Amino acid sequence: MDIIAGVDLGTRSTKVVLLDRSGEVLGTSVMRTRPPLPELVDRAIDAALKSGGASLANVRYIATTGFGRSSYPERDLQLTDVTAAAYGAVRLFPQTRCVVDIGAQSSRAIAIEPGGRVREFKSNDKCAAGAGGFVERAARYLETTLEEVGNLSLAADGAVTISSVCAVLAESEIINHVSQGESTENILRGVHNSLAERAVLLLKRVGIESEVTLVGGMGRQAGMVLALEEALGVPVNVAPEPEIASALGAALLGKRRFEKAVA
Amino acid sequence: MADLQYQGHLHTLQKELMAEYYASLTASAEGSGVPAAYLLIGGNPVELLRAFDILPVFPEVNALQLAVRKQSLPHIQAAEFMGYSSDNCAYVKADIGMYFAGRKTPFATIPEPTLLLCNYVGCNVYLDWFGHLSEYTGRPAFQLDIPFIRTRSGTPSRDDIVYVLRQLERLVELCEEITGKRLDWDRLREAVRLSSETGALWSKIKHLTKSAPAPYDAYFDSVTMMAPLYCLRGTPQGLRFFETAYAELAEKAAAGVGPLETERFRYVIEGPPPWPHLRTFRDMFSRWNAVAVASTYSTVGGLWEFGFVHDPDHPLESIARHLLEWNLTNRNFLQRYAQIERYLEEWNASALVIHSVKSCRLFSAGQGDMREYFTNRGIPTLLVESDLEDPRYFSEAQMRNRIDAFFESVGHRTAVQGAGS
Amino acid sequence: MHTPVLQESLEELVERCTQAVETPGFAEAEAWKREVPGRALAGCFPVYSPVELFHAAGMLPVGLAGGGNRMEIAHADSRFQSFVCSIVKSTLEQGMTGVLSSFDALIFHSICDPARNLASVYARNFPDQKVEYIHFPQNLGAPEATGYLAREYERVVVSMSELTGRAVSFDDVRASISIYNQVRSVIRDLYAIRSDTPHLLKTRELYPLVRYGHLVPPERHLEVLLRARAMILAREGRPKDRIRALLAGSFCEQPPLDLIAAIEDAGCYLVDDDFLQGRRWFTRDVDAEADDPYYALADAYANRSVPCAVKHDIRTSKADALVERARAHRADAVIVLCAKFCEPALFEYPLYRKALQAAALPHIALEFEEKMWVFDRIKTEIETFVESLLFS
Amino acid sequence: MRYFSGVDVGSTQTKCVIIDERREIVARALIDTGANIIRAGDRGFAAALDAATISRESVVCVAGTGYGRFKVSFGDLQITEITCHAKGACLLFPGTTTVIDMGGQDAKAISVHNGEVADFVMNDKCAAGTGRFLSTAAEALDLQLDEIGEISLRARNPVRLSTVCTVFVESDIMSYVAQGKKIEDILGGIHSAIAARTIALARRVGLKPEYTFTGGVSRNVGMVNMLEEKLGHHLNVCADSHYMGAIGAALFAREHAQAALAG
Ligand SMILES: Nc1ncnc2c1ncn2[C@@H]1O[C@H](COP(=O)(O)OP(=O)(O)O)[C@@H](O)[C@H]1O
Ligand SMILES: Nc1ncnc2c1ncn2[C@@H]1O[C@H](COP(=O)(O)OP(=O)(O)O)[C@@H](O)[C@H]1O
Ligand code: SF4
Ligand code: SF4
Ligand code: SF4
Repeated sequence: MDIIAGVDLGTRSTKVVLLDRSGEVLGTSVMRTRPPLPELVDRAIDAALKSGGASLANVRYIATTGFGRSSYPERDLQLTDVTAAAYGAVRLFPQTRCVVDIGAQSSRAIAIEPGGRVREFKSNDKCAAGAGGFVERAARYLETTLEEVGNLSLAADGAVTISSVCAVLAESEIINHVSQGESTENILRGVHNSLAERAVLLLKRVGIESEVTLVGGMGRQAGMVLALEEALGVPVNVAPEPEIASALGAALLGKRRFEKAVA
Repeated sequence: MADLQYQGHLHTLQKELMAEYYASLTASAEGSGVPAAYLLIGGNPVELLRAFDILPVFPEVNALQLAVRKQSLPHIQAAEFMGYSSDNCAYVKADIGMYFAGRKTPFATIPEPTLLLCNYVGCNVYLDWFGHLSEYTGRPAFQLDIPFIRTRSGTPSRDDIVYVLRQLERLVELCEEITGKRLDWDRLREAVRLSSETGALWSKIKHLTKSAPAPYDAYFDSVTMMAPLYCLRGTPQGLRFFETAYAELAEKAAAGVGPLETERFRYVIEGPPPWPHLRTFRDMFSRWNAVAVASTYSTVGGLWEFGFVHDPDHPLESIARHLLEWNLTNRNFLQRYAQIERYLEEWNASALVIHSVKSCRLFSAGQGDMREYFTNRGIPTLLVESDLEDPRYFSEAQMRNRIDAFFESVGHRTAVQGAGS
Repeated sequence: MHTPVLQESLEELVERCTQAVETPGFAEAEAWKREVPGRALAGCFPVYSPVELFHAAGMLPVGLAGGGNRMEIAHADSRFQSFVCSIVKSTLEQGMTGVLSSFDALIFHSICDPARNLASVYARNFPDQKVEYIHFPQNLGAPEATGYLAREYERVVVSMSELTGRAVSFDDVRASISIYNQVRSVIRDLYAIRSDTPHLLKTRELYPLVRYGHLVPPERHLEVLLRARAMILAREGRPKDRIRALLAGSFCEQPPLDLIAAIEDAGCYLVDDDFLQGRRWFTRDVDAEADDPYYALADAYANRSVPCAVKHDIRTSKADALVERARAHRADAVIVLCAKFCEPALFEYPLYRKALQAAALPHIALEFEEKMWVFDRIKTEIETFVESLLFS
Repeated sequence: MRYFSGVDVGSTQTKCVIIDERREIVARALIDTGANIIRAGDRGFAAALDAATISRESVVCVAGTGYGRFKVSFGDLQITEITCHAKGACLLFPGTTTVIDMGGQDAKAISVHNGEVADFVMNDKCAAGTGRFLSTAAEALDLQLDEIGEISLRARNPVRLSTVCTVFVESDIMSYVAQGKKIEDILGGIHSAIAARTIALARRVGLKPEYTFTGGVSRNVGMVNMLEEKLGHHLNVCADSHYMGAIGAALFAREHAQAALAG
């Protein structure tokens, strides 16, 4: 059996997706990103193999993506996370025209053509709070866990406004809201709203078209999804494991190249 | 704290007259047939437009009105979607956003421009702004190029004056073309005469804050008088407004009444105000009983308090001089230092506050040097940052902290007792 | 002190120019000044500095192009805030750390608001240096503009003569126009070579060769350029499968060379750019025989200079000019690479974007800073852009 | 015995100090400000009372300082931390002429003359290069805040950062991780960048020794070292440096009470 591995070295977590020749997903894994990266990738591939019951000897092709894409010497192909996220999203939701990718430190809006080719994309600017790390810190201030954030925000009966452009200043706004007695739920919803607003801002710059697919770990947070849908006014696709989309995209493009090579 | 804000007759009259002015804009937008020219505050030849009955529209005034009413952000964002950067002047973004939103504002419908009169008085952004408006509206832009003051003496050269006069003459021709009327020199002289009287009153009003307590706040209350200074200058209504304002403020000065119950600190302030948070910002000073006795911002449309008056006998030449020489934004940075120094001395102020705005690099770029300059001269100087139009750049807690710390240190020990809120 | 260049290989020549460009300081210009007593240096802030005038006055016009990414800003950021572009700060920093102390005059002009204020701040902090400010008319095409600029140029020359104690004749100005015409002409050739055969000349090489001219006398630059041109024409190679891209927006503050290299490494041939280095701002030669050479220079600026964000000419649309240039160079894509916080450049973008979209030319907008040192984020953007064009 | 207290409710941590009439410190307390800024002042004060084993009533005057100074509802007066740090520094190090305070969200340089604030500057609105920056760096590298200083001392080839933007520093750090740079070199670079920025700040009030370093970051040996190295001068730092704002506030409380008594 030939296995193609897609590895997404994200700033917060490293994701692996294994595909067989027919394009079926054989296994996945997610690990916290920690140096040294090459060993980390080995371990992550190993974990994915275990989850799929296959062995390392079968891994024929490795495509990497994410900030650490060039730090794994064994890679066959490297792709940026934008390209990878686009192809991953289309595999998950074939009608996708726009992808919102919110990772730990970056957020992007990608407009794609049918099939996954990137037409235009826009990353968050300097001085723009707008990624998962912000939520993580907000969660810490509010003395709650990342896993609870999504549902808490969903349960909000209102939302505070967070208007600062800089994530750091936005955090002081959060503190301000807390001291004014705002509920944790409403503050978290405010955080999600502000992220959603920024994502829409990016999307507007590339041109919004349906369907919109949200990928990246933030898709795990139900409140985030709702906020994005409200801000956009259209439903948003989210996969059960939204964080692996880029790894999946990398694996798919890797598979294409691999087949060309064997053919 | 609302009671700390003083609302005199001049405020009511201002509202009335500005409402009339805005009604005339709406009428023009709705087809009254009165042509409208967009022009810029920084040194504006509004008198010339009066002579042709062309309605002056100041996009900057519109933008700041939007900000004061907390309506600027959606327009700014709309412009950002078009590709404008977060680092572009937010006045421009708010204006362009508003333009594409149908030119409707809570105070008026802004007419399409018949003429885009770009008076380049220092700010390079003006050129881009009106260039883009020209692209979007399809209307011609007239670039009135005002050479920057480069002489040590601070006066323009003969070449400069002749150059501006030539351009003003071409502008007259253009206005004649637009309106189909010949320039009526008597009307121009009349407009310039009204301006000269208005300017003289404005200058007297500015000198009133030399008395202690200052009868009004030369920053927060001055801005009330600035809109009529641009939008109504050269008209009888404009003159009436300044007569009323002067009478009222002179009376207060004579009676020893100020905008606050007590006047503890007299300071000079540099930089445009944070329009979206004007009230909050004002309160930060009021609670320290600090009064601005002079502000550079109130001289962006013209600098009258140091002796300039329009000359009805030489209307075009005096307009040229106003544009070239008697304008904060066409003067170099060091002339601005000198202006502040005069304020500190002659208006008897003991501190300088610099409000640095991200949007306006013309005003702000280099204010760190200004801080350095005045600090080295022993003037307590505070530099704070936010923006004049974009509400996102105002961090209330940070701002309050800096202002409190500043007045604590200016007031030394006595501050300890005064600091409670 | 002129090291002969005739024996050097092209690579050595490029390396030498690269070193000169990347090393902070102005060693060659200072050496030139020391050679003969009475020589003077003029530091010219970007973009359209009329270098011919300073040359005619017996000075060496040195282009100020910021501090690059090897210099730490430790003083100047106390004077200019965080939202001001880097070159303004790095120029002042160079002043404050003594790097500009051998300059006799510094010249600024009306390109943007921070540059204008910098002129004042610089003058205040360094009262011993002469600071001139040139007003460029902003109403190009107006009948009175060119004449006004010609008189402005004359005023500047008089001011420089006061400094050098040397009267400047029309012939002096004509001679200077002529030498810079020659330099520009070779640069135009090199740009044409790169556009026609980008595999023979990388921007990574062309850039330092051209910018070297900001640091040395034009006579010396001409010698280097001629030698380089001969060697480039002798090069051989095969064109590769690359994206032909045009670069716009970097007319003032300069991107680090590594960034230019990174763009090329991502799979682009840069076939044209608007680095206004090498004083390549006129589209053709300035009349070196004119009766009034000042008028000729002013006319060249007013009527025959390349469009750029800091020049406002309502007769033409800069966005249309960009599309035309892209077409003329058969570019597949446009990279709008502008300096962070550079308001003039940022103002161009919405109109560029509109025009490029209408012309169906793919583009990407990126911001850089001269002090950039880590390029990962921007590389990702460029690579994605290239991938999106390749996978189409 | 009459006691006086200073409560410094900072953006990150709340510090409380109780002094007696002879200006001796009798108790200190340090807690995380956390979500509930109102409670933070109370909790801090209670902890200090506990440590001092005295009753609330024996504290005759309480001064609030820090970002949350207005939230110290039981306080008798409020003073900004700038004034307080200067005051505290002059008590512990009477020769102080320049105070460098690095806290969670602000870096400040204060020039002191006769025990009074003569001039002060803070980092511009941008929160780049403050204590928050260090904690973000620690998080990105998965380290504890109190170990990074120590580790940075081992740097041999410190990296150069291209930004001190707190939002983007994580991705810079991760790029270096991807390049396989050593953790100590990355940390060395971070400390160096912040120290340089802080000194640039201090230069605005004039670099006049003697320097006293206050605020939470003064606990970071790496930063102390780096600042001393770059300044070429010794910094006054002691175990109480982190409490300096609270100490200053307590001194003001004492003066206030005495003035009230006299008046
Ligand atoms: N299981 C989860 N529950 C809630 N939020 C999560 C979860 N996993 C990740 N996130 C959120 O998603 C963000 C981005 O995660 P990820 O896409 O893995 O980042 P990156 O690819 O940049 O490393 C995290 O910062 C976090 O806020
Ligand atoms: N044990 C420690 N070791 C190193 N740094 C520390 C330690 N404790 C706190 N800090 C630093 O101090 C900062 C908080 O400082 P502090 O002066 O209390 O700030 P604030 O007054 O804004 O809350 C933290 O962001 C952290 O960087
Ligand atoms: S710290 Fe905040 S304000 Fe400063 S550069 Fe970064 S994002 Fe912008
Ligand atoms: S940059 Fe300043 S002067 Fe120019 S338009 Fe903007 S706010 Fe006005
Ligand atoms: S980079 Fe832009 S903003 Fe900076 S000096 Fe040059 S033109 Fe002006």
